[in-house]
Amino acid sequence: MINVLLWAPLAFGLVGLFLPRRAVGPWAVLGALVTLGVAVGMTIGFDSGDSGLQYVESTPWISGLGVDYSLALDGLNLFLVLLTAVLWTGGVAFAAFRDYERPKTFFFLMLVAETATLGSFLAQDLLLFVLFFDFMLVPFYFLFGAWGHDRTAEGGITASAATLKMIIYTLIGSLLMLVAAIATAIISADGGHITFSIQALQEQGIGLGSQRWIFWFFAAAFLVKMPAFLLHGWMPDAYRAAPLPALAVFSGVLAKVGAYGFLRIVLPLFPEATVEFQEIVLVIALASILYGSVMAFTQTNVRLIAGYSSVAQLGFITAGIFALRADGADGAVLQMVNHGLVVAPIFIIVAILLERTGTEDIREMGGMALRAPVLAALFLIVALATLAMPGSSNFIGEFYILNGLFQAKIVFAFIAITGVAMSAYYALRLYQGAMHNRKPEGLMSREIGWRDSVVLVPLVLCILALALYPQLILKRTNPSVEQTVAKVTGGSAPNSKLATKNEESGWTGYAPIGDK
Amino acid sequence: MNFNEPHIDYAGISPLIALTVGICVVLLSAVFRPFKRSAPLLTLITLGATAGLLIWQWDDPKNLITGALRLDDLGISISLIAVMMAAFCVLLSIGERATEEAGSGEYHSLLLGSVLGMVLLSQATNLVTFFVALETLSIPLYILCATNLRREGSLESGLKYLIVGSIGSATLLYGMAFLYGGTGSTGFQGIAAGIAHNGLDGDPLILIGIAMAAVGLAFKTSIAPFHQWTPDVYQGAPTPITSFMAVATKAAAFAVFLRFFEVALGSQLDSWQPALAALAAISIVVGNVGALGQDSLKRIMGWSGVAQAGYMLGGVVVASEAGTSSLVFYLAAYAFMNLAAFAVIVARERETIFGDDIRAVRGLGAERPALAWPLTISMLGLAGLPATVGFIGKLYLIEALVEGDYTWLAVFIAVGTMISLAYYLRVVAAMWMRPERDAVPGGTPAIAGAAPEADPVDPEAGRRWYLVGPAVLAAAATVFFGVIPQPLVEFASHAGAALF
Amino acid sequence: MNITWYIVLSSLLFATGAVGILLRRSPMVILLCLELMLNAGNLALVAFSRMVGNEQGQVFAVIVMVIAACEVVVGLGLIVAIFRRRLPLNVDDLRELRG
Amino acid sequence: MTGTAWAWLVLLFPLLGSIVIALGYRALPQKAAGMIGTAAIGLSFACGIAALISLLGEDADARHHASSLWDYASVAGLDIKLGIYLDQLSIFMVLVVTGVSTLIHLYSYGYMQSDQGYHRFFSYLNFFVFSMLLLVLAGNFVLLIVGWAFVGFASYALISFWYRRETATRAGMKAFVINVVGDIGLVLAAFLIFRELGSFDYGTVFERAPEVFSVNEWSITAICLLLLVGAFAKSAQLPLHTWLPDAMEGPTPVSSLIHAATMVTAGVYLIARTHVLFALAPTAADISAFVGLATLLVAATIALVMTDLKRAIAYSTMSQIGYMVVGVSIGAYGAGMFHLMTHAFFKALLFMAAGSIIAAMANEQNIDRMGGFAKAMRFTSVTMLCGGLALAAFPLTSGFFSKDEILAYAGARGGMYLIFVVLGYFGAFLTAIYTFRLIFRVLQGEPCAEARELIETGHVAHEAPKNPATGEPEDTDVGFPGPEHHIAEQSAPMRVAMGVLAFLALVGGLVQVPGVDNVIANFLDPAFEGPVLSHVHPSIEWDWIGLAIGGVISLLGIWAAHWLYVANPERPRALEQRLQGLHDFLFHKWYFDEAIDLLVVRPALAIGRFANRTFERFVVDGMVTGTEETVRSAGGIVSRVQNGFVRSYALLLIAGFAGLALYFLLSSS
Repeated sequence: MINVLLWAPLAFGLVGLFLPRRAVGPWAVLGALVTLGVAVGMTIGFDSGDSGLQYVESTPWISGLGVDYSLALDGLNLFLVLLTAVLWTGGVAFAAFRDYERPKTFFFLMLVAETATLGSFLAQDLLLFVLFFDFMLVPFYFLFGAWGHDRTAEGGITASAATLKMIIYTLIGSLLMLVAAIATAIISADGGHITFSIQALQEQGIGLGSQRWIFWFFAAAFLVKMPAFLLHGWMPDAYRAAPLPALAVFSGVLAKVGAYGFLRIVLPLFPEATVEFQEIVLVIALASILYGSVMAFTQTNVRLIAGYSSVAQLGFITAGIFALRADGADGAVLQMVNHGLVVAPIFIIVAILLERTGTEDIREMGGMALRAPVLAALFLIVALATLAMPGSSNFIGEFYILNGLFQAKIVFAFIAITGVAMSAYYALRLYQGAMHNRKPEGLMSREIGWRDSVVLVPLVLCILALALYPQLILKRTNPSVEQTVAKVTGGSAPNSKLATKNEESGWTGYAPIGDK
Repeated sequence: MNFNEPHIDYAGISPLIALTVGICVVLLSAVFRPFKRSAPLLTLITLGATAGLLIWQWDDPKNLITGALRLDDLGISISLIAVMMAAFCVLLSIGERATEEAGSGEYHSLLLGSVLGMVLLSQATNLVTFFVALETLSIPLYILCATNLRREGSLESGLKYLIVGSIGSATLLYGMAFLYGGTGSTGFQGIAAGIAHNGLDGDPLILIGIAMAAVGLAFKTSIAPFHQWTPDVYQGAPTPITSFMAVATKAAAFAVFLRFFEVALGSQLDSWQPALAALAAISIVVGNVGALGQDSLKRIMGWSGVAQAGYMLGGVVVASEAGTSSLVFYLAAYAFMNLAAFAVIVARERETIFGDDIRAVRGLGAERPALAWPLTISMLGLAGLPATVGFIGKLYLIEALVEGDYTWLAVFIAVGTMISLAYYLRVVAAMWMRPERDAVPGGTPAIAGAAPEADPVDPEAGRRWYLVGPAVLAAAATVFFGVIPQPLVEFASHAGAALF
Repeated sequence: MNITWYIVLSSLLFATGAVGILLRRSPMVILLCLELMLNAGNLALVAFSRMVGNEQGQVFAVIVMVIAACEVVVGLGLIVAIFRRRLPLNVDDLRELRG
Repeated sequence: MTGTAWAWLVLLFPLLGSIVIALGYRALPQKAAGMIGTAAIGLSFACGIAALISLLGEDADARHHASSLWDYASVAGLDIKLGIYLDQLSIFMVLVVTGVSTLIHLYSYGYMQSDQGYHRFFSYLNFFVFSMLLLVLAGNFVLLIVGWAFVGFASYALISFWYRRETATRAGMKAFVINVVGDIGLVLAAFLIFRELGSFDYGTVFERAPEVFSVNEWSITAICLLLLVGAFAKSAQLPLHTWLPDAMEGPTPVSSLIHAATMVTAGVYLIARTHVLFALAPTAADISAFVGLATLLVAATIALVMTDLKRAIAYSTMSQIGYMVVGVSIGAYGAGMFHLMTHAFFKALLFMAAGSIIAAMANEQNIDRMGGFAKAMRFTSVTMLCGGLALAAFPLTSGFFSKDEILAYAGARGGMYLIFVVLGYFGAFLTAIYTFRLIFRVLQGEPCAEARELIETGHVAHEAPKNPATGEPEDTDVGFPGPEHHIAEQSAPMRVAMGVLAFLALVGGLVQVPGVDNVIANFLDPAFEGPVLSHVHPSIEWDWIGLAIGGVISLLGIWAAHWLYVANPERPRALEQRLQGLHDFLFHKWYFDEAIDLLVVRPALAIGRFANRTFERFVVDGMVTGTEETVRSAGGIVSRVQNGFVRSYALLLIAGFAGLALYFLLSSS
């Protein structure tokens, strides 16, 4: 089952290479749909009460090096896998309705990318994770480079330069992570049989001395991937170069792998280091929130507004994880899914706008709501979800995150929450810029076609459904999350004030004045 | 009259015999008209026989010729790599200008000679055999590099290689003399015994000897700062020869590197480990940054070769079974990846007027997928991206390094790999993407075929089975062992077990 | 008489060869200097062989002579080839390959 | 059916209405949309009545029920249910909201008829009512925040309803962002409550609060102040009020419903709802009271000079809400809610009348250009007069009783609270003046062009409408009354709505005459049975004395207005000349917008620009290009060393050897 989930996209992609040009698009959609079906099936079959691994699959791969081929689902990755399947279906379908040059290669790469991404979510073997984590980039390298847009005209750089920048930047972290992963296995094996199984490594654990540098090697990989503040240098160029369907899934899913890595690997494997560096990471997260928001409301290129808003969102997610409380982490996982679900539609909408207006600059758009009310409505819903409008699932995500942060490190929470206000501004600005105000002369505003609706409406429906019942995710996520967090906090009950009230949490912590 | 004849293990030396016979046959074939065209075939037969005999000897280690050679899995595996490279080199040489220039028979017999040297070297356990083998390996290569007499570059590379190479050998020889003087033996075991017995730890003779030997070996494996011949020779030599020596020479030299340092100098670990580690780090950096600005694909391969040698040296540094295995594994991987790359380069060299300039592969993805994919895969592999054998190789090496407490060197490898992406991916981008910056208008590149001594352009080269075949085969192997590395790991671990 | 002198002499030879290679431009002379270096090795081998009292060194030296001969032959061959291509017999002018 | 069941229905109908209208925007004919919208609200009003009846069926202390549908998001100790809380307070609000909304829907049915965005309008309007009801019925703080934000969004959507007006969209954005600031206050308050009490649920919170907190403990004070941030943002109290006047960009029914009757009073409701907490944090309560007082006065003074009809009324709204805030903050909960109700009546009415006039003026809102509508539009002017009297607290009108009861209560608390009495009455005086300034300027005097046209032809026709703010021609695709306008005179539904409200504005106060009947107070008081303040009650005598004073003051005010604007109309000009500085100061609304622009907007943009132009380029990209440059230059060096001279290669080789040899010799000796 889980193998089918992982390899189905690749299989379809390979077959697609031998189909006639016209057939390959629908075929790819079919592949994505099959994968989605399997994912949904597994979600239904998932036992929400169980905090352990489910659908476990494990066989030795390179016995000489102690690497296993082991996959599994649990609360942490279940919905990320589902998200991947959903977004890829959307992205591939959206692309299938358009004609790309060299379509066979294009869809092949798209599906390869899906397998790689699923792999990095499913992998329960540290090295397998690293492998997929690095491999994810390869298809996107080609997608961005070969089907991307050159920006030399507007003073940017060519697609191939941008994508090169991206892959080098992101691999910096990944390669260090490879070293760190191997070091982890060897240190914890010390002399004995080397294994990379995350489960096994959790039991052994390693000394704080080595935890310190290993932590940062992993953190580097994950923070770059997100990207976090100061490490986002690759993002603007890559986002402007990327072809939009690919960008939708890229920004919707790949960024989450970084955050997911923290939960899956860093917290349980390096608990002491995590606690030690908690505040440093939180500072980075806050910087990402503030900087991302500020940049987002000064940009005029629609892609970059979305891109920088993701930086801010990933900041929230990181902060939630490093609140080191169950509610914060729950919120983080929920928010990963939410953000994926909003950012992908945004890029699809951007693509639609681009086709109508021929520009990506919001200053040159406007007034489209009149002729395209449905498009406007969909866009509005997405925009409101993006700004974490209370009543949206995103709000619940941020609420949990910020609550966790508030209970753990009150000062950080107060700073972080200003990001919410800014998000309100840039999200609305994005919507208004495209849909409201005067329509520039000669700008074609047309209603969304049924093809794109087929792609967009289901995604928006997902957003609405989650808005009504976020518990769907939280309930299944929570057991695993609590287990993970417990590894760090040493199992202290993470609910309400009791957990944090008494413990000493530094100047940023919350110390009640006057005792009751 | 009777004398007690020495016991000769003919089985053990059968590969050497096969090669020697092959050399003579091929050489003679050039003389007799009817066999004029048969040199390549004969060479392939010889190589096939050698390979067969080597595999026949697999997994039963023994000393040959009173301990002058040791036939074990390390030697065999390295020899096999060398033989394989030679075989593919023969294929790539079909229709190569150099063969006509030098005469097919001579060309191929020289090639076999060099292979013979490599097989010897991979088994040498004695300073004398070591030196003899090394020269048997090198001297034919000096000539082969220069075989494309029409091209100034070819001659220049030959002479440069000869001069610098001889300095290397001389240094090595002098070092050997000192070692001999210091320990009173030329056999590796004897040297080890000598060091152990006289306890001459601080003895300057031995130390200088080690230093000089290290220089000689580092030179052959093109470790910085003894690497400078590499890019020039790689670029100047006929491409099939480049592909051959890029891998085979390294392989053989690394084999003896391992034997010499781990058998003869095993007791001196802590004196030479840091030095070699430093050399490895240096050549990782030098090789990778050197490749950045290059436009000639062969040069890029040359520089990258320097960097890769740096990675591999890590396997020697840690002086452990894992290290040896990982080194052998990496050599095998390196063989596949290089082969794929060079096969494509040869093809494009003959197809286009750009020679080995990077412009020769521009737009290859659309034009010749059958060539573009192998080159892409090999580049990704050399860059160590997952799903290629290159990734597993790096993984193997790094694991060995971390185990051997050389994590910092592992980090160096990681950093080096990052830099390397910049030039490997540049080639990939040239094949699949719009030009990064528009081509320099007009002006044929230094080595471009448009020069008067142009090699004849063969517009169909991109479809010849003997070029596409190797490329696709090697690329397939690169991916296959990237996904199912177990067999290759087994192979390598055998070799590793041989020394420890 | 002490072995040191042999070593000193051989190292002087070696150094001479090395310096010669660094200073002279003509391939011929460079080949000669290479011979010098190799023979320095030979001298050392023979001397040491006397010192340690086994013949391995001497055997080695003999073999080295053969090898040296081969190298020279190849070298000369190359020089001839270059000469036939009307290229200057000056190693400093052979620098088409660089960078 | 139980009360909560009815309450769920109350929520259901508006939501359904909104969705149906939205989805049927192509299928449904215009009238149908309007009818569905109005009907939905009417039904939910009916359900509200039903719920009230079922509440009255129980005895006073048992009149609070919680009910929840499903777990919304409750893991890891946070227990957030989709739940409502029904008690006297919430049902009271429900009735006020649904009641007034129904009338305003009715009014809009006529008013918006010629507007292109008819469906959109009613869909939004229904959604707003739903959100408002969610806000008042919410059973926990999270759901409260949801409702809170929903009304904020609805108000945004309706303010920028004519979305091709730059001014409208900008105003909408302003309103939304300021309201989000309020939301954040609430969210933080919720976190703090959760940290202290471990729950978001009203019942649990109000129950535990007295046990956990000691009076004026810093944490409870912090909670209350954070709540106040939310309340003030929503209720346009200083300094978060600047969005309200701009919100007048929206269609007039919106101003009347959202920005007069219902949404803006949410803050008052919030304070009343959390009275338990405020009772524990008197300091916070007093701060809130003083802010209310300040707003009351500032807004009144500004309203004196506003020349834009709707903006003037908007400022009066602020000022009236100031009264309510004072009321609920000093503990006069009953009185505060009572004033909330009466204000809903007469202010909604005033806006409707204004709307009718503005429609006649083709969106012209400047009172300097108006005049003489008394004859032109009888009905409108009569109803406007009713509203004005109530607002000016003319004796026996609704405003008369409600406003004075607050002040009487303040008097009863005595001490510091006497300030509220004095200044409150002063505010009342100003109120009377500005109210009748408007009435006299608009209804009396020389008829303006439109008025004359109306008198003569009985209807008005205009050229294409212009944006009064910028003067650019309106883009009529997205709406605006077309050539023929809908004024109360000619549209039955509008007349009905205004008639009913006019009646309520006049007599609505009689439900709560001190000493006679205390319907509202008696009904609400059980909900406010707090530990403190419940004993404070003004005596009947004082009540009547207060009423007397109030009456006199309002009469004085009206007389002053008459003396200024009717008896000798040149006087105001003269005054403006004389008090130039003061006038400018008031005319620029005390320069609040400028201040906020200077302190918040500009810095934020400056930071953004810095980040964009400088930081991103030099630091972030700098790191990339910097490393790249170093590596490339290193490559340059290497290939320069690779100079092709074989002898230099030899040199390097030998040098390398020397280095290695040295290392070995040194390291081992």
